[in-house]
Amino acid sequence: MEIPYTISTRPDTGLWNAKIGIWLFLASEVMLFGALFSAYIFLRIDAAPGTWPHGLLNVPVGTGNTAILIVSSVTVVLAWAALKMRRYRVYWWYMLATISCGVIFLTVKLAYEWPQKFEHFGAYIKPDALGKYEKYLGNERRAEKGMEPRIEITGHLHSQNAKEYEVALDPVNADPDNPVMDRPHFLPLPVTDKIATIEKEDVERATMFLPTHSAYFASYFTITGLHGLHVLGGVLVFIYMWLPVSKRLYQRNPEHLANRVEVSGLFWHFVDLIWIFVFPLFYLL
Amino acid sequence: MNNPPDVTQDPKEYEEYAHGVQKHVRGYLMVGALLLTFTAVTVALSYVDFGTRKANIGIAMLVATLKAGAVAAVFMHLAAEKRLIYRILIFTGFFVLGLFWLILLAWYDYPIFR
Amino acid sequence: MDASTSVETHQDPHAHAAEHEHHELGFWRKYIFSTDHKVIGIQYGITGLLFLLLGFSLMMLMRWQLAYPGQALPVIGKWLPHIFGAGTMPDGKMTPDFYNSLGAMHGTIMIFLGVVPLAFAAFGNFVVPLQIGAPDMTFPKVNMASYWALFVGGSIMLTSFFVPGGAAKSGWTSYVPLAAFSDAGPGHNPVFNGQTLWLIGFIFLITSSLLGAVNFITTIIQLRAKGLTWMRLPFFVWSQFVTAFLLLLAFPPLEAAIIMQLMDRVAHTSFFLPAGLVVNGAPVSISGGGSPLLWQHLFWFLGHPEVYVLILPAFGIVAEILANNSRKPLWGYKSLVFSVLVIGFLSFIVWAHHMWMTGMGTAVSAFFQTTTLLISIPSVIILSAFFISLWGGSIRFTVPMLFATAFLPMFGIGGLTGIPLAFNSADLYLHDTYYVIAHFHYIVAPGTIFGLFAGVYYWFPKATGRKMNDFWGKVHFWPTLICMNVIFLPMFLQGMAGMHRRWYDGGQGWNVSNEHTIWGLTGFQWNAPISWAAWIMGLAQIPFIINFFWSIKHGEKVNDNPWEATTLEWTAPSPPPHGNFVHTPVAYRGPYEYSLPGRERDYTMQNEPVEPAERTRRKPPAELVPA
Amino acid sequence: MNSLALINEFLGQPPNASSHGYQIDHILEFCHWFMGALFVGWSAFFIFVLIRFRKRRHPQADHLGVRSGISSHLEFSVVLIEAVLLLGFAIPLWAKRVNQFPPGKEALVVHVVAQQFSFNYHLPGPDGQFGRRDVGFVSNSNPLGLDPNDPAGKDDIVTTGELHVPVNRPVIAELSSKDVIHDFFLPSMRIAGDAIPGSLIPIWFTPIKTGTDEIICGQLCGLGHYGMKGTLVVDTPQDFQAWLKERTELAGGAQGAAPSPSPGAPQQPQNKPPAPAASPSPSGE
Ligand code: HEA
Ligand code: HEA
Ligand code: CUA
Ligand SMILES: [Cu+2]
Repeated sequence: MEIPYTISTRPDTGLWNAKIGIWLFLASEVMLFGALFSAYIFLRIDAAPGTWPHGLLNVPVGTGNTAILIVSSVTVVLAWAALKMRRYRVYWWYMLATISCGVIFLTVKLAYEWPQKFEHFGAYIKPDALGKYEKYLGNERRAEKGMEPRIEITGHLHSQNAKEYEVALDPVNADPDNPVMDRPHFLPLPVTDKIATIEKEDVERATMFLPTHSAYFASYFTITGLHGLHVLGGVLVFIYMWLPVSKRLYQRNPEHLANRVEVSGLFWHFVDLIWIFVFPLFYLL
Repeated sequence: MNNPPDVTQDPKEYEEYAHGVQKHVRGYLMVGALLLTFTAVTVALSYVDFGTRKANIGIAMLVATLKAGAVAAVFMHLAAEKRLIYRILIFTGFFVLGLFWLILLAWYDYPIFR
Repeated sequence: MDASTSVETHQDPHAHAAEHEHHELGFWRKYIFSTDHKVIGIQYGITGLLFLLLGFSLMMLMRWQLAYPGQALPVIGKWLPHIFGAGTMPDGKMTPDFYNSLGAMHGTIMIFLGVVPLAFAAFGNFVVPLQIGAPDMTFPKVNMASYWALFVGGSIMLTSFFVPGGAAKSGWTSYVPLAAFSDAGPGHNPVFNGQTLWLIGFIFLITSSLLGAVNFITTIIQLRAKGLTWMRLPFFVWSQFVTAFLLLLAFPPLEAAIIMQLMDRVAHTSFFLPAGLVVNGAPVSISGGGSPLLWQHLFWFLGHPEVYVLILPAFGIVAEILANNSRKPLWGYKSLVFSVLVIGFLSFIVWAHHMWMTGMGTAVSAFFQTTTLLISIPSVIILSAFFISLWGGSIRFTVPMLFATAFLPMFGIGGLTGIPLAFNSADLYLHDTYYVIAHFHYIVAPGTIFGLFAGVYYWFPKATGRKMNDFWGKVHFWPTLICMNVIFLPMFLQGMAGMHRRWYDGGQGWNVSNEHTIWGLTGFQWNAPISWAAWIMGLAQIPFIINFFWSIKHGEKVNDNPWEATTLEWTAPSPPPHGNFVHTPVAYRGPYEYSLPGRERDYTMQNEPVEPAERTRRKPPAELVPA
Repeated sequence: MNSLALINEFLGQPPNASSHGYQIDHILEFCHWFMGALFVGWSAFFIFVLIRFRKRRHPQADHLGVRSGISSHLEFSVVLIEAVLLLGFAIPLWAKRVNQFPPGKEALVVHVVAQQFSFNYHLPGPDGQFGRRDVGFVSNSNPLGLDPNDPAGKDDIVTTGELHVPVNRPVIAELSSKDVIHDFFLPSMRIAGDAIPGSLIPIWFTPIKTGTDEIICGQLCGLGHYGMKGTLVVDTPQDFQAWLKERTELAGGAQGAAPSPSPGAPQQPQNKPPAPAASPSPSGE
């Protein structure tokens, strides 16, 4: 028994099965990420002043990763087009390129970006101790300009004892009154060698840049993590379609392979599309 | 062209079809380049202060939407798809927006304050 | 009719490959890891029935505590601690935590592991491809994956009973922050605790439903037999189609919420936790900034469509059986289809009627009240159409028909009592009382469950080639019907008296209800008769279970179309072979051509070609057309 | 009591004791009459059909069945009745509940702070001003975290268990919670509202009869949920003043900001459930 319309199209819908299937699946993905983004927006508009961090991510790296995903989207359509033109070798190379892009993206994310966050340290200062750390926070100037106060001091944790943290400050806290720091994209700038001593008594909560740090990092790790899982899934599927088994399918029925590539390509583009929103939302704003 | 003719094993017809595919390839490359440019634009714009953070967010989201639109329309062939797919997507779009918009409404429509 | 059978094969050069792929499969491939929709349907069915039984058993335990709070459970009370752990029923007396676990798991199991697998996945898998004349689902392997995802999810849920601290105990709604604090903190395993396992299990259940939904929709769109146009689909297929869409689009937001709650528990984020919480007198150290209401919105965004997932398949089953046993077409087929589509659409925008008490303003509550009332209209239309369908019929009271007819007033009571809940000012008084419990149980228990029983009795001959015993079917039906009403009617009274749900002591410690009597009993005293009815109903299921298993081997053998029905599944052999049909069917007419005037038989199957003479005769005579 | 109201009584609803409660009861009555009419009508039809058209009585079914359009009239009247109930009663009633709060001077304002498993009440005392509350100050003797340095809080009344309100005067209760979601339900006042941590939800009602009633927690809040009850005492104005005075004296006499109004430890949740062997702490931690 064979299921109809796996390869050819059904006349009244003009579509083959998997095409409908993948679009339905993507529809559910739209709902999934739609809900996550909605949650992100609600948490953000609800955030108490000073608790929503800005500019903590590494923009150049993020930009690079965005470019890599876009390139991979191009290579995957080209791979599909090559199949349509029945050029298996070309297909094979484009597929390899796509897979490599996916792997690079994941590597950058998991081996570089995330660990970099884990090493970073932030201490929220208690409201009544803010004045004491004015020289790191620059709140007087910010108040004048009508900006949200800063309530957190960040950097690398140099050392700590029972009473104090010693923090090698980030540029924002090292030079808080510098107007450039009002819209900081500072992680590419290295941590300064200026060391601040913060008394534990004055600290409301101190944490590394982990999901526990704030609603912002919670969303960041959740959404990029889930997105990363999608990338991983896509890469695995592509690897399967690139291995020698695909050659056999190609020889049996090239259109079948082309359909499979189209379907997984649609998924891949969707993953790219999600990233197109993740990138500005988390990195730039 | 996204939905190829039913596979006929007639090589001549296929040749024609492959030629059609070839023409699209340039389009894909151009869209790819466009997307890369737009990425650079988004980053650049984020350094510009448009007055309020809301304005910055709005502009960045606008660019992102354009990019997403290009991916969907060209790479995902949505520019020329069958009606059925559009229908599915329209309902989905409606429901995500409903989800977002109704929660937003409920969020702010509280007696006195929350 | 053979000439026109090859719907698609002529355009598929590889169709000839079909024959030589048809080799014998081993036991594992044939019955366990099968990709045949019928086997998968049966797997789903058995799983669903077992979980229903489990969910019911949990409830029978709870009913003891409600009727006789604090008293030791006789006989089995001594054993239960050995099964569920020492802390659950010391000396046979239920602890509040265990009561809450049972309640949460009763809700979860009944809905997500009982009714959804049975009503949607089992009947959908077994019946839909047959009814649309398809050889199988479009994606058989995905179909198998979706069953196994359910299996894993269900196993995780079951496992959670046996971890220290017991299963999830924050209600099937798992409202945060309660759910975030339960089973958490020192002394609890970060993963192997009730609530976390509930969340992880849920992710598998959602995956299962999503895969199933994609498969069903694609199958219904793509694999309809030639001639089976949308308006010739049996109503059951329509209801499954809409149900699949509900699952497809409503589940992902809950999945998002579940991922976030999982992060809250495992990675200690605070998506749903605001700052400044004090638990047990100690401030909680979290970043804060989250919102408990966000969870409720995302939960009910699924939660409401989900309740229609529970009822629509039952509507479909009941429709088939009503038409068949009254020997006449469904009345108002088009308006039925239209109503079910409208329900599907509206069910996405009514969810906040579960949240009236969360401090909602006028505009939003007016919106949601309006949509909630609007959605009751198509339900009224559907139910009216069912009632009217019976008029002029020749009603046979077979066992499936008994359950299907009982479904109607039972759903009616449940649906009607939804109306006061829909008005937020009335719900102000009724919210979270037993009135709500009675409202939805009337829909899901004597409603959906009856629909499911009806479906089991109705399609059993198709799956096995044998019929279930009629006499024992009736012995199952009557006590069940009576007990259901004895269980759930008094709950309306308790609810009106203000008695609340999820009360471990059944309202014993609530002074007001103990001074105020309704029909001679106080709110609390009503618990005992209710519980007795529940236990008697438990006994009444024994004939069903025995009948079910006994009939598989020993039931009366019947032909391929024992009910003399019209839809395509009855043209296939019973049980249908791999690939379903001997001849690929073609549909020439609507699904319910019963008692066509001038025909020998009182049913005309969908694959019987229209005779030329019929064409003219089909138009009703002018004097019969309504003005 | 008009005769319509009989249906609610018949169904076991206890009497109302607030000024708006009869409106809520009216909606319930209308609903129940409406439901009753539909139920009786359809049931009669249903039973008739089942008897009249059973196979023995009517062996040959009629292909067409009902041909009149009566059902559309029926459906239309259902729509109409629902519309009337909604537009005429439910929406205006709700609007009054949430938009037209009585002016603060006229009303008695009480902050209700729920916790596992009791309700705490915070009244402003003679100065009419609520003292500041902050989690930082929460301690055994200060369950609500009243700021000891805030002069407005010196005379505040913090109590639990019994809430006294005067008859015929509007009461505004602002609901919040320290830990999980609870629901403050006053059955005889026909009013309820969720107490949600992180938000403040106001409800209001005017008692019209003196007497006592039970306060119920209407939202699952843990293992002691079933025992989370309180008492509402509606006093004559004189009695209420006396109660206030007594409480204020207690507040003034007590050490620190938080008075211990009731003998014994006020932070002990009342109606504490018997702690089961398996899980020693109320929140299930
Ligand atoms: C399958 C399940 C199902 C269905 C179909 C419905 C249908 C409806 N539900 Fe129900 N509901 C639940 C399951 C369901 N519900 C559950 C599980 C909960 C509780 C969740 C929880 O908190 O745990 C709930 C809770 C719930 C609430 C929240 C109550 C609260 O928590 O305070 C509300 C409020 O608006 C509501 C309203 C409605 C309405 C208006 C309908 C309408 O769609 C009903 C329309 C139907 C009719 C109007 C019937 C028409 C019939 C006739 C006209 C014929 C009559 C004839 C005879 C009787 C012979 N429901
Ligand atoms: C589909 C959903 C569903 C179904 C069918 C039921 C069925 C029943 N429910 Fe349940 N219930 C819920 C969903 C459901 N419930 C939910 C969501 C809650 C809220 C939970 C919460 O508070 O969080 C709830 C809560 C709830 C309560 C309130 C508890 C409390 O608040 O403290 C009570 C009290 O009596 C109750 C009773 C019953 C009873 C007596 C049945 C009976 O009708 C059961 C009937 C069952 C059967 C008749 C089983 C038949 C199956 C077989 C016989 C299998 C045969 C097997 C083989 C052949 C292999 N339920
Ligand atoms: Cu507090 Cu229930
Ligand atoms: Cu609902």
